[in-house]
Amino acid sequence: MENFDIEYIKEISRTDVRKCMKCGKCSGRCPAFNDMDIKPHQFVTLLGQGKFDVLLKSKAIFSCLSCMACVERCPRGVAPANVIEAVRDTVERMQNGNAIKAEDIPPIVDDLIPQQLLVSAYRKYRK
Amino acid sequence: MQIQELVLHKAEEYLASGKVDRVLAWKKGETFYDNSPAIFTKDNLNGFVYNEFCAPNLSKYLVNESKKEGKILVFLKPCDTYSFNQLVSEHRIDREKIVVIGLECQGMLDEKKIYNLGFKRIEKVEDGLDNIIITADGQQVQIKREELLSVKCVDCKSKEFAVADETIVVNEMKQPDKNSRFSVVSELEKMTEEERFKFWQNELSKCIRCNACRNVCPACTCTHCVFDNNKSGIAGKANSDSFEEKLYHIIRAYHVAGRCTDCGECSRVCPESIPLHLINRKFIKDINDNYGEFQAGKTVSEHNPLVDYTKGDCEPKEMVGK
Amino acid sequence: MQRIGVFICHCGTNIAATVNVEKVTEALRKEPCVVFADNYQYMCSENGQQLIKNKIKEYNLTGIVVCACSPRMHEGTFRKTAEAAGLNPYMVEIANIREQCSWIHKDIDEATEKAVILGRTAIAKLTLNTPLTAGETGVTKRALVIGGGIAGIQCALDIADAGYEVDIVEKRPTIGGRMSQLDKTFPTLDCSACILTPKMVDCAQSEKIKLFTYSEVEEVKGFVGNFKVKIKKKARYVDETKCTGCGVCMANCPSKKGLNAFNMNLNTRPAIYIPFAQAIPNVAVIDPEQCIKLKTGKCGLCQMKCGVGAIDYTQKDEYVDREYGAIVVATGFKPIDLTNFNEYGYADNKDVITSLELERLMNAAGPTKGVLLRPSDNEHPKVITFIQCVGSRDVSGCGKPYCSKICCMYTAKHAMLIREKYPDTEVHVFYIDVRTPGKNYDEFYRRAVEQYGVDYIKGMVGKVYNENGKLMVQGSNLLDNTQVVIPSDLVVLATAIEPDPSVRDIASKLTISIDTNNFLTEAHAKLKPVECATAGVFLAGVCQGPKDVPETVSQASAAASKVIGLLAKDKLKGNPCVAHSDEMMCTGCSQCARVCPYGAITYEDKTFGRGANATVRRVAVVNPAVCQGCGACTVTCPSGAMDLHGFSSSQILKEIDFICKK
Amino acid sequence: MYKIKLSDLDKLYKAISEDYPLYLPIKKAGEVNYGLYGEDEEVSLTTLKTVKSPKDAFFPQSEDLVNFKVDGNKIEVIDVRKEEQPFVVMGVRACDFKAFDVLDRVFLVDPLDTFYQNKRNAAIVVTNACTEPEDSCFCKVFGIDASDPSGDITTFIIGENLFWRANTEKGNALTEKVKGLFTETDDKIVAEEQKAIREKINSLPNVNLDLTPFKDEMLDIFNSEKWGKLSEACLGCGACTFVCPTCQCFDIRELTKNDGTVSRFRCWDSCMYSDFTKTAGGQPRTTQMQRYRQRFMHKLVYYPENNEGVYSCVGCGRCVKSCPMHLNIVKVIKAFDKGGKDE
Amino acid sequence: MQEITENKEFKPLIVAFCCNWCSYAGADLAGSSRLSYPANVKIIRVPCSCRVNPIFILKAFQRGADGVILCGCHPGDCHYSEGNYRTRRRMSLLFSMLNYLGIEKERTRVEWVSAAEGAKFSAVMNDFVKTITALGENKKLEDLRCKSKN
Repeated sequence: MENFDIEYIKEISRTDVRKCMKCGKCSGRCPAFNDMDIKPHQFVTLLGQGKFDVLLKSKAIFSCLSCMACVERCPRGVAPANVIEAVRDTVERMQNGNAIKAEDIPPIVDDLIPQQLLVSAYRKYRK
Repeated sequence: MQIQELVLHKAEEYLASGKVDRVLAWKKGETFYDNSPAIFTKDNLNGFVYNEFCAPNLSKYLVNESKKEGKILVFLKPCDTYSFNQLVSEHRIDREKIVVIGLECQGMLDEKKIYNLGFKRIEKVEDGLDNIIITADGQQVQIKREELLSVKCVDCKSKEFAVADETIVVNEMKQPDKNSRFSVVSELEKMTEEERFKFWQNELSKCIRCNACRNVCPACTCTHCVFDNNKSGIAGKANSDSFEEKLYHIIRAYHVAGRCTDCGECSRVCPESIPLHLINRKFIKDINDNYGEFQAGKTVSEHNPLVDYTKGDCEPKEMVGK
Repeated sequence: MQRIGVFICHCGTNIAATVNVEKVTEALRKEPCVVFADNYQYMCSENGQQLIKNKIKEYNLTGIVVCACSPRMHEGTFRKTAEAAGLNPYMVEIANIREQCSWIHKDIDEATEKAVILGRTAIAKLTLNTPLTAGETGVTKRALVIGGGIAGIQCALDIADAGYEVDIVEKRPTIGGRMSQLDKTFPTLDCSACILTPKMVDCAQSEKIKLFTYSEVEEVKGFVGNFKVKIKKKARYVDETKCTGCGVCMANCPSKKGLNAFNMNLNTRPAIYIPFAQAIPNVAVIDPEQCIKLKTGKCGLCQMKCGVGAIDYTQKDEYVDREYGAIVVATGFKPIDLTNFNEYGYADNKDVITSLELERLMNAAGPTKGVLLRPSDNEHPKVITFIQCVGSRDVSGCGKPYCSKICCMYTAKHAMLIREKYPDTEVHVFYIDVRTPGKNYDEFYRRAVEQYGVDYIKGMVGKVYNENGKLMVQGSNLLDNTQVVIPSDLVVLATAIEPDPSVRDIASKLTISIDTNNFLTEAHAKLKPVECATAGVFLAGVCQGPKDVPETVSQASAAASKVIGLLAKDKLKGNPCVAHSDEMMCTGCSQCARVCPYGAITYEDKTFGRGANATVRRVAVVNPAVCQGCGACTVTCPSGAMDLHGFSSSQILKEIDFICKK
Repeated sequence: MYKIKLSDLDKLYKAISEDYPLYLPIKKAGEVNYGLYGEDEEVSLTTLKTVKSPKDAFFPQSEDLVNFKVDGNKIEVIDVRKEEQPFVVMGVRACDFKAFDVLDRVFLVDPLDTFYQNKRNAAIVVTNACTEPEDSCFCKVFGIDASDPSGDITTFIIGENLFWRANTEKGNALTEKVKGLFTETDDKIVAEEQKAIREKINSLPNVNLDLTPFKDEMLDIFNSEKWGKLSEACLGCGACTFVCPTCQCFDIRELTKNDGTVSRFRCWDSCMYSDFTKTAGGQPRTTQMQRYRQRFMHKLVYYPENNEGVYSCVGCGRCVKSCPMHLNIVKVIKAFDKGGKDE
Repeated sequence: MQEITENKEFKPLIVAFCCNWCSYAGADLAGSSRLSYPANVKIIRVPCSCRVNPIFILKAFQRGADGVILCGCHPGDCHYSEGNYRTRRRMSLLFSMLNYLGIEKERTRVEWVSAAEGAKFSAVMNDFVKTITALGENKKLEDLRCKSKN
């Protein structure tokens, strides 16, 4: 059993939040901004501050579209979406992986769905 | 007409017309193989020869010969022409005073290989292109040319003339297989460091430091070699320690790196048959693999991979042992 | 046999605490050639130097070894000391027993042993030193300034003011540079043209200044004090001496569709043109790509209309050879290309513009005659949004990692000017940080906020998109944690600046090093900010790093003072540690010349021997004034004919021997 | 006279090497040279010509002479000579054995070369008759009988056997030690083989060279125009001198060791080298022609002049095989032959 | 560093060639920052890394050096603008040749150390000493004649 803590999120996010210069471009670009209780830039800040519990309680991890716009636009090479994904994964893994089942996939797959969305969808639904 | 006569005719023609004063070629020796480089004049063409035992590369003699009065005609085999160009590039010979006649070469022979066949008395050796006809011990045998080639000709780099004012070619020369040239180097590269060290220690420990490899090398034309110069800090005459041999051969090869045309004379003349060309060829292979294909002496050029560079060159650690 | 003195410095406790200086003294005293050895608390002090001077005289020393700090610190000091005592300054060797010994080792025995080895090695090297004398060269009393912007202009004026000749080479048809495109300047809001054009005129009128406009540096040879430069004067197709700048040709030119680079391509100009009204020289130039006559041979209207017969379609590029003692590089900047930033919609929307374009839109001499009209429909914009840090501070690879330094201030300037001229306009500024260090700078920015009511939003814009004819600027407001969308009429991008691309070519011609962002590298970041590693070359303006007008002018004057200091000398002393070739060993193979980065090596045919034994050989000759002493040639030379004074092969080999001595 | 099966030779080598260091022709990386016997080494006793001659045994290519240490004004001289232990050199051909005589006349006359002398005295020389002489051999010209070399012991390889004959006290002593490996035999087979060898030698191409001009016309030869042509291809390398069994020139050099001790050593030098005979006063031989002439004049004229007519060439033919440009002493002798070609 | 203290018998001798403008200054900075590296590293100052002749490197090995490292300015930063580019080619070829002759490739190294990289200089030297200590004595390229007999 893995040890789920702030370091775990930092590690699996594979991004260095210290590079953030707090410009807010991620949140400026985010299409799901209004649906998020914690905004993309706050995810980065909170991870930096080590606020593990606050992150875990976030509802926003399930409203993030994983569109990666924030990653694309970040001038400092930080990847907020990776942080959100990492929090999401951590939450999922702490719940012992009750993700979508393989046999449920085909009916909902549409040729135009981006792979990335599909993968994150496995984790998002069936909370 | 056989090539020998054609070559002699060409020499006579040039000398008679007064277009040249001297001819640099080969002279017949006492037995079937021992031809030596020689200068001929209008009055004396005795012993003039061109056959399968004319391995010596004549280019280097031009360093001194082209300083003398008058014009000189030189006969060069395809591989010798590269050395010639390289020497012109380095301002070592005066191109204006030289007429270059390129000669057909089907690969020169190594008399040692013939003796090693076990004949007691060798009477005659004739060139039959693909086969060599040997008359010895009262019988005649044919041996495939490939089996008797001089070490310098085994992996011929090219049958093309890099330079020639005229050429004499009777039989077509087959272009050598380019891939085979570096095969032995590649095999050595595949060995472990220990195996390679053993191989070279074995080979280089034979060195008697006679300097034949250096003195025959057309790229070694220094007025005063560092190994003879007491001020250089590495002067030495003896193979007194295994370090000496390595130092000598590494520096010798390094000093000609990028200028060595791979003529193979060093290996041909080594009394101890050390495969010195494999050292030079490693430099050539590294240059080709890392800095782009380069053949020294292909043209008269300022270009030399050791004086050029590109900003994207690989780091030493990326090249060493790869 | 040399007589060597060894002086071991305690450097207070810096050395003495970890190195047993007494032991070192004892050990080194026994080395061959050493006739004197002693230690002292501070060798570099007045007393320490006096000790050295005394001992040199007392023991009739032929050379000294100082075991002390790094030679980079005090080699010069001790050379002067030796010279003052009558010794050749190059008979001094330093053993670095502080930075490379006492400071990095803790164990006294270990450090002492190493100090002895380093001392011994220095002594061994010194035994092979020879007295060296630096060669002297004259100084051409003229300077070259590359670039005719404000940096180049200021620099040239200062040099001319000191009484030296100076040439400006400017690639555009007029001097003036970027500053001539600006409308107002912060923080005083002076009209840019009003303060720049008098300086341009001064340049034109100065007897000492010669302008080469529409010209480029083709080739640079030589060295400090003696540069030989080939200047290419591009064909103008207009005789500079005849043209009066009357403008008749421009009015009559039928080919009027050329993009006006001076106005940031916001409007057009004829094929024959004068960049702007105050151009210096006020002379027309024909764009050969656009001129009908030059392209097809038909037309020739301007030539017919020109009252003074200045038009000459047959003009060719001309080359001028000039000599200089010093060179100043002031090649300036350009805004970066915005193709990597499609989120701001610069390419798709005419009303998304750069700040430099806004300067032209607000300038009375600009395409809108100073009335702020947006490019798409020539309407007054009512809502204007500024986005800062576009391409600056960006390590993602799209932009530049550095801060462009000037954007905060000019954005505040723009916002303020707009609010003043058009009070009904709403102005928003998205910012990450507002950086305003500088005299009266922060006050200036606060005025924009407090007095002019400019809306500063802390946050960055994520995207700009067009919706119903409005530019929707979507960004975050980090202070209230919201995402805002501002429907705007005009969006202004505070675009990052980068060195003018021509700088790369100039750098390689002058062998100046360049950093990863294409800025030229100064000789020392703090203490030699206007000098270059290449002697005799100086830097001014943005080519060295982002800076605003006041800073540029300061640096230009600093560079000028360095140039004046150089030109004031009649003779320059060279570095005697240069290469030299032993002609008895040289074979003339030419490899050394091919590796010399300074072109210091030439060849000559030399006769050796006499009478019948005479032979002519080609040998290398090193020009000691050009050689910088890198030693590349010494390794390329297979015969070992090439060697380096001060770092000779035998010296280095001896150092190796002594380091390895057990 | 004894004999031993060739297949048992390994036992013989091992037996000898138990008591003495044994030097004999060993094949390494394709070439055969004299080397110290060891069980892993590949002995090649039948090789007619080793690349280098066995002169290394007494006059190594590089040899320490003396060490000294300098401390301030004091110089400490350290003698590095060791007492030489007896050793065996086996497989020496008649020509090479004769070459020892040539070297003796240089090193064993006043001033005596003790380095050489010690080794020479310590050596037991086992010679080997040449059952298969080659085209390049011309020892007969110098009166050498390749079928019957002397030495402390003479061996003959005939058929499947090696025949062994002790000639001296030293030889007898060694024979006693290894006698167990031999079977006794008479010398009939050997005598027959010797006859056959002599016939073979007589049919070689270069056995009738005429040396008389070198005795009679020394000055004419020295001043001859022919040297120019003869030497024009010479590269000035030292291959011929370093493989030569009789060349005895050396240079003395020094090397500073890591502890500051200076080692003075000698190493072979070659009269073909451009810096040979170079002194502070200059270089008396400035051209390769002069150097080339010197080498052969020394072999065929000067040396015999000083040594009762003994030539310092033994006709081993190594230089004939090793010269990169195929120049050699045979060509020189023929060039001055009265009936020779005019050049 | 740990290995070094463990193996007390063998302290390798390291010869480091440093260019005057970058790496020597980097070594100075390591010194003024008190960033230690083993005392068996000895530095030879050269004007530019391109001054280093292959002969110097072989000579150091002859004299018993166990490792030779060459430090210069980062490519593109050469004080003489292109010296280190030449160094890079020369040393690549030389080191490749040494390895071809069977010399351990770890014994030779080129590192680019700027005047600002005192920490790097120290780290590089520590690492190099560690590597060479693990590799053991240089037996393949030393000159036995230079060794004093014990």
